[in-house]
Amino acid sequence: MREITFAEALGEAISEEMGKNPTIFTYGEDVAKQGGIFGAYKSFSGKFSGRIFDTPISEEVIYGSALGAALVGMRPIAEFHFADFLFTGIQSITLQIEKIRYMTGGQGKLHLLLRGPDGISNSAAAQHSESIETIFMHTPGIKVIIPSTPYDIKGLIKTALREDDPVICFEHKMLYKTKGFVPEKEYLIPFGVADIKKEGNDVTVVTMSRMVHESLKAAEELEHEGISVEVIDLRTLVPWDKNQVIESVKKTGRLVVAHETWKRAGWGAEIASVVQEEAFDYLDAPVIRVGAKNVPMPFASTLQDFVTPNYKDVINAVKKVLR
Amino acid sequence: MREITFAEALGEAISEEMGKNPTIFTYGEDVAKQGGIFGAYKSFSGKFSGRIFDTPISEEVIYGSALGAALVGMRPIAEFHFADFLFTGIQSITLQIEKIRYMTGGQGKLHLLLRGPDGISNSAAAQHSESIETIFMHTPGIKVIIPSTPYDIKGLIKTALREDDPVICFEHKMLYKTKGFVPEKEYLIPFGVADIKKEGNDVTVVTMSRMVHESLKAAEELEHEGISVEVIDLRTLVPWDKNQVIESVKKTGRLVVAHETWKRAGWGAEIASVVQEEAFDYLDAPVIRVGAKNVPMPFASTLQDFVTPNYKDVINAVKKVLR
Amino acid sequence: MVYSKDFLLNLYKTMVKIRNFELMAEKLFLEGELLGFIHLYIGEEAIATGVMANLRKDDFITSTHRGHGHMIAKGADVNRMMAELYGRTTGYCKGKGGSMHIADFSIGVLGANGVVGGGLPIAVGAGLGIKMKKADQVVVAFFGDGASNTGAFHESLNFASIYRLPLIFIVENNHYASTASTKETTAIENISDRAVSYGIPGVTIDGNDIIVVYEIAKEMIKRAREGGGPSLIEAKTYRIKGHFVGDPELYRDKKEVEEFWLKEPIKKFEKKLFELKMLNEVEKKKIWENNQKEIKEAAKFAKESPIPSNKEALTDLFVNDSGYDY
Amino acid sequence: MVYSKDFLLNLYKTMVKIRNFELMAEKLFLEGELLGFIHLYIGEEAIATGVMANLRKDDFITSTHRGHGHMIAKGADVNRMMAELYGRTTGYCKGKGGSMHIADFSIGVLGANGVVGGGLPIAVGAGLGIKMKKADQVVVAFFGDGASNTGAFHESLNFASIYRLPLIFIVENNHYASTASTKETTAIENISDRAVSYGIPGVTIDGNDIIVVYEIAKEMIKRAREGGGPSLIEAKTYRIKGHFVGDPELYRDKKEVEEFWLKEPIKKFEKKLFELKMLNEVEKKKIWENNQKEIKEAAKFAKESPIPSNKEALTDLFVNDSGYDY
Ligand SMILES: Cc1ncc(C[n+]2csc(CCOP(=O)(O)OP(=O)(O)O)c2C)c(N)n1
Ligand SMILES: Cc1ncc(C[n+]2csc(CCOP(=O)(O)OP(=O)(O)O)c2C)c(N)n1
Ligand SMILES: [Mg+2]
Ligand SMILES: [Mg+2]
Repeated sequence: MREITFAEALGEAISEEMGKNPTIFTYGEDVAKQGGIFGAYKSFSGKFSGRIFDTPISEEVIYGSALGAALVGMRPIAEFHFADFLFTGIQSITLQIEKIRYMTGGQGKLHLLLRGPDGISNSAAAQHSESIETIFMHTPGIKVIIPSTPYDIKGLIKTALREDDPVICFEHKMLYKTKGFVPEKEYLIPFGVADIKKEGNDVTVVTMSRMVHESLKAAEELEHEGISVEVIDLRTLVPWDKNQVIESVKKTGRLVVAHETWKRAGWGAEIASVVQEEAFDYLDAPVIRVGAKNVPMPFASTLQDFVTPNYKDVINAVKKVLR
Repeated sequence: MREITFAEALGEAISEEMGKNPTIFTYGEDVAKQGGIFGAYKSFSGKFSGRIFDTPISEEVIYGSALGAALVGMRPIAEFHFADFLFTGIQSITLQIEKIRYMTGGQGKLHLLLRGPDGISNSAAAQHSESIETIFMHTPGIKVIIPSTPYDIKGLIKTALREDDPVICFEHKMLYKTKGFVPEKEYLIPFGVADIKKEGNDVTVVTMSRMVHESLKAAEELEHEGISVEVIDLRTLVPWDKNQVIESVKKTGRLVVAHETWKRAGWGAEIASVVQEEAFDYLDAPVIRVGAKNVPMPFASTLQDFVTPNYKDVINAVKKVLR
Repeated sequence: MVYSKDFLLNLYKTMVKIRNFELMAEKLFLEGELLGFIHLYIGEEAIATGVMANLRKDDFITSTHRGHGHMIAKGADVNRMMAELYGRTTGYCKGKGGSMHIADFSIGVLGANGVVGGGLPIAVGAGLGIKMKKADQVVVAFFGDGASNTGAFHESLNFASIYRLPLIFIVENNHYASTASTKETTAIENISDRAVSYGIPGVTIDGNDIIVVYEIAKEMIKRAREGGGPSLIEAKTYRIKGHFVGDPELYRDKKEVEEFWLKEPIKKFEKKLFELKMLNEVEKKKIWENNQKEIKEAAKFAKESPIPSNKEALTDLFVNDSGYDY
Repeated sequence: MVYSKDFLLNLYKTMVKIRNFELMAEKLFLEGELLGFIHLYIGEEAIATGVMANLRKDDFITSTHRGHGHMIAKGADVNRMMAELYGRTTGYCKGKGGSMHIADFSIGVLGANGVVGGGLPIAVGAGLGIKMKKADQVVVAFFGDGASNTGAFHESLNFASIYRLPLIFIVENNHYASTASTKETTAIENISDRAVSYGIPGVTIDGNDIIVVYEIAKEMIKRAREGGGPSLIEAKTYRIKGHFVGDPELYRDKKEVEEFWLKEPIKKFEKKLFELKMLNEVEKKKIWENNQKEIKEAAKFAKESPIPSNKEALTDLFVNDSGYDY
């Protein structure tokens, strides 16, 4: 199997689907000429003439127009530049995209994809570092995918582009350049199916995105100490694979949930709450959450490092649940 | 002590503070001529000439201008009309108000208050019924108060109007006309101090806003069955009174968290997660959450009732944790 | 222009239908039959009617919280509309939407909208989709004077202009945005002047004169359909009733309202039809009576329709909801 | 107008200071000394300098992601600025903000802003506050051509107009918004034409001519200070450097950039000063060398300043953080 980057895998998924389905088109700020803000569209720049274009800085319309275009039969992919800027147009998502099908009694299919980068990078500071997927788990009406590997993003994006429901995809900035094996042959990854990135018996770690890699690193270190960690990558947050998580917890009796977004009222709280509710008798220790400290992201890299969770925090959490 | 309505108590708090502090002014859509969207400003209409005014439908500026006005030394109260419409201007809150003090290394004091109605009413449907306080608990940088009685709102709003930090206040639509005792004498209620609305020994119910009343009703019914429920009204969500909650759980060994907002990734998950983490050994049963079903709010009143939690859901949850 | 009697009477009938629908909705609400918010289109009927007379069934519109008139003029079924106000299973949204969310995608109504300005980005998207499909449909976005002060207005018009989308923006300037008078909250007299900001045609017209509305809309729709791009039409009118049914109307003088009753579009058009001898008292009476009957039957249909069952609340969010936790 | 030599040389020195600061920031970034995003103001120095020459210390400005020039012209300390780019405790934000969030409330700089258009509502609020206080300060909101297509622009100008706030909106039209050319994303040629939508004066000027900038700003600031309300000034300029340091600049022709180097504001002004005999080569050299030294020292100061300790991350969110769970 060949190795390609996360950005390339994303580009392949979109390009393959665009090749097959003429209703797909894609747009956003700095999408066409730059090939996407982190270069994901570079591989097919110039290929789908008229179907990839740059827009003004008008987020409410970028997101809202995806809804309108879907309603007239197209399948738009709108890029959100940075997850932070979802806030400048979020009513188009939370009040429109998420609600219109339900409000109209099931009229229409909202085959649209919103996608773009989130998370930290090199000191991008408070307005360019956020991960806000929890908001879309809380407000009902959109499916949320957050891939962690080239393999996963290709399969999930391809699925998203054949879904009839709205999907939002968060791509961690620090993942775009990471490499991984991706088959040449076509494959799809269904939503709601977690991937056990590493099997283990002592503790379950449920995670997504960049924190999958931190968790794997933690698991590796812990292995040296004789602690066997199972790392579950949810891959999709709405819906999320409750069954696999609970199965794993029944086996290990211990759960850590790790995400980069703020710990307080982050999605880790949902996972923890559901698991303690549904597998109470299996838990040998409280569920411990790993997340960012509850402050805006500071600029200085030492401070960014301090606020943002990494593998060490996962190690500490695992040790805590083992106490 | 006299009995006044929630709306009147709110009006009194604002009017008393405006009388004392000339830097306070208040504005928003339908604030001046109508006396606030639910009439809270009626009692002092015409009183503070020039300091209460109506604005265009421009939410990003309504919220963002509160920040600017605070930075030049004023103490604005901006009304958000319906909590749903926070989404149309939310970048001014989540990206600006919440972050600017931190990002600038502690420059400035953001004495500003955002306030307005949230929650269900008589079939206002999906875009006029939301409670989105969880978002402001998740994104750090604003204090969140959600009073449930005339007494509480008066004391909390007065505190808010003397705070040097930004505060957002959610007022449930169905509470405005409810009555309660409010002393004539001035009092303040500090943030971060929960109120035990009813003492009990068997189960702790942590709740806020309209669900406080549903929980009290549930407690009353359960009393007849010999079940003693302690109802804790957090009153402020950021900060929230972890100590009192944990103390109570240590006593009862059982916890239900009840809120009107969506159950999934709602703030109940945060409370549940913290409590199971910090009081694991005291819990005799899993923490059970009561919240809205994870759909937009439907219009028909039967459906609204079905989706929205009420005292019966609290009763069921209490019985569940007692099993 | 010379118009056929049929054509003009159809316009008249549509306006009458809207009026009677609204009067019935008002009555039912005041009787406690309906819940939620009802925003009446009374006094503004000429706009929806005049514009929609130029649209094909496969053209699209986006509407507002004050949307009943747009729906009816675009061809919606009043039974299903009324049933939606009642929150019944036979309603357009199976009772899940209510007045502010009625939609009928099959006739191009992409939804009323409870968010002021909320329909504009959707309209832009529909226009974008049409352009990508190389189809010759058009989209009409209706919105209020209040909406013209939202960010969505600005972003939408700029967006539509740069891609030359087949869009007609129609601002219904009814003098008020809820309790706020337009003068007080809108920096300029004529909202159509804002077209300058987008390099598109902008025109202010008497929105109570259905023929004027019809003609201007015709021109701009033709332009859009032929690839000429978007335009902005400001139709001046007046919201004769309260902002919503039950509005105490503390913000305006009764006199002002009375004055505008004299200029309301149906009477205005009636006068013209009488002058043209296309309508007389007998015919008029018949039209109104027939329509009142139709509306009464709609109300009856609605009231007698089934109330949705609880499980209905947990459907329609997604096409494919496997794994979703309601 | 006749200007004193002192006055003109001060303008010149400020521009030189901005230029050298930016060249140093660029160099340091490319050397890997700095992190985050750095957006250079090179080629646009005349705007900040010309406008700020009209402001009092107690007047306010809101700035953008491209904010270094605004700060320096408003009187910020280059040591503390440079320290902020380095993320050090001596920086304006104690290292918590970085380039995009530098602020100095004590000299009226209400912050750079990483959100395009994000400063506009804040500026409106400052204007509103000043009006409520009945003070005679003014607020200048700087923003880019790209920002003029955001909803925030529209809402802010309308809001400022209806309350006649003491605001001057300055759009720095530098031909690009990131990779998008202004032509492509903005429906009209002159953004100042958008003033029509708000009933306020709008003017397009050569933003590379500092005297023109100074004079127009003077007029509009006087107007605002005297209660005349807001105005919109479009200063046309060109972003000579990439959007951010490290930009591959795939979206434009090198030739275009070279052409604009010839029109850049410092050389343009220099020529004038030479003609007026207010500057000669020797003096010029001295000014540059002095400034380069100052900037070098700022870089040294920054680099030698302490890195913030971890506990610094958990302060400054609130004035009163009792009970807050970090
Ligand atoms: C974003 C948003 N803000 C506020 C409201 C509350 N609201 C509903 S209708 C309305 C006035 C709308 O005025 P206009 O656009 O002129 O339409 P009209 O009601 O006059 O038809 C307001 C403020 C809303 N629905 N959406
Ligand atoms: C709301 C928002 N959307 C997108 C971005 C990403 N972004 C940063 S700068 C920029 C271009 C800004 O262009 P302009 O306003 O003309 O300012 P200039 O960079 O030319 O000075 C973009 C798109 C952002 N920071 N904020
Ligand atoms: Mg109106
Ligand atoms: Mg620019």
